[in-house]
Amino acid sequence: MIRVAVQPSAIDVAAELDLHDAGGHGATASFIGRVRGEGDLVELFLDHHPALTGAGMGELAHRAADRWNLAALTLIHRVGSMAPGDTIVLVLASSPHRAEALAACEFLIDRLKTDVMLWKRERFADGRAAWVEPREGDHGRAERWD
Amino acid sequence: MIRVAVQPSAIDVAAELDLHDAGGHGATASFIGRVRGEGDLVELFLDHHPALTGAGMGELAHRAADRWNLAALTLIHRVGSMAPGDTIVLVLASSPHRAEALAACEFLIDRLKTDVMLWKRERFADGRAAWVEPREGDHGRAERWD
Amino acid sequence: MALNLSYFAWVRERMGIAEESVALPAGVTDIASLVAWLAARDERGARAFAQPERIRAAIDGNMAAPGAAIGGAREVALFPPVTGG
Amino acid sequence: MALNLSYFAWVRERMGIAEESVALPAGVTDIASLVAWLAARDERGARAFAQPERIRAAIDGNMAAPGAAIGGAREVALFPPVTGG
Repeated sequence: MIRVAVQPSAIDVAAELDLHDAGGHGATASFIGRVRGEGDLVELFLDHHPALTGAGMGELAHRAADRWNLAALTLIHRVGSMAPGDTIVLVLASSPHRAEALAACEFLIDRLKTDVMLWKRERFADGRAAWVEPREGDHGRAERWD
Repeated sequence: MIRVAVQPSAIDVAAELDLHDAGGHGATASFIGRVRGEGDLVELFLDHHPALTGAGMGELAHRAADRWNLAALTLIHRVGSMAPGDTIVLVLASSPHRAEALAACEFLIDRLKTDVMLWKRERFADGRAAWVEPREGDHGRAERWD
Repeated sequence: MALNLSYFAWVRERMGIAEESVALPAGVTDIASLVAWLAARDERGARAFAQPERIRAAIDGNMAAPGAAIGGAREVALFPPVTGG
Repeated sequence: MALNLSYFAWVRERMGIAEESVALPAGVTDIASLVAWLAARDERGARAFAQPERIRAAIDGNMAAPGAAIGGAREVALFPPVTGG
């Protein structure tokens, strides 16, 4: 459960991170959300509005870029049908200053949970399927930023 | 500077993340620190104490695991001679709950900056070399957690 | 006047279609009256729009309150409150 | 009694060595007196330990205050305040 290393060799991370790389300077905070398999979930379906969902994410990204000194910013959200373990959302925020990268990343993931036009439907092993209701906790976290 | 995507295809992240993967459930927050090339820096050298540095990072990891509900935790620090752009530190924290993953990641990077036994020497293009003095700002951030 | 309607999440499921083009009757001038008209139109509409307070709307890609006029709009999207990412 | 000393960062640079084994004279019983003795021993020591308030120490892998006794210790590490990761 815990991996600790002190190593003289290069640390190798990857893929989207390489794409995102801001010239290799400063700090990158990231958040990866995966579909959880709680309660025998077999499928998560995310409905989206092609224009509104993209516009909402774009606005969110620009607000973060206005608020913090960011060298690079990546927001990727998956939609459609997903299985437990699948990556559903990726946030990457880079800044010369770690506090800004961390704050921007946290702001973005909190806001993605409330502001972006997405609707979740869960399907379980016994065949039940239900659309997820908005969660109060998410709104509480998102409002910290106002 | 800003990359936004809404995509139905799988999101592919990688390497250390794969090693770290907590079974694909929940949220992963990460922090990647790179050597900055400010002021014509050509080399960053990190001195460490073989026993104390490893013990300090291990203790930090255990404190985070005691405090938050973490499914997985990775802390990697590079030591020795590094060039601008090189990855110097990697923190990965996974939890069923995103708030815990984010808090643990931020705690760990703040603490790594102050608690871990490492000494930095900077060398510049004109040949100057100097050991870095402790920064007050880092201690301020780290003390938020006490 | 023809108006494109699009439905999302359980509104879409209950309507049985993702979009349609409708000719608005006189008196349907804002989101609230559009929702009331759809609820009264047929059984699918009654199921989808039984609780107007749970319906959100966007007019031509912009979020719109129940009182928002749908005057020259090309598209109205109707959906439940978002559940986020 | 032989004691291993190890030096880090600019303490190591000023001492010119990473470690050494020393025989402690009588009266050198804690970190503060060890640092004072090293500062008085030779020119390298004078450079490295001119400001004892800037020196930190660990005894056998545990951080130690200036007043900490070095009684049966095998190793004492001497270094500046850490600058973190």
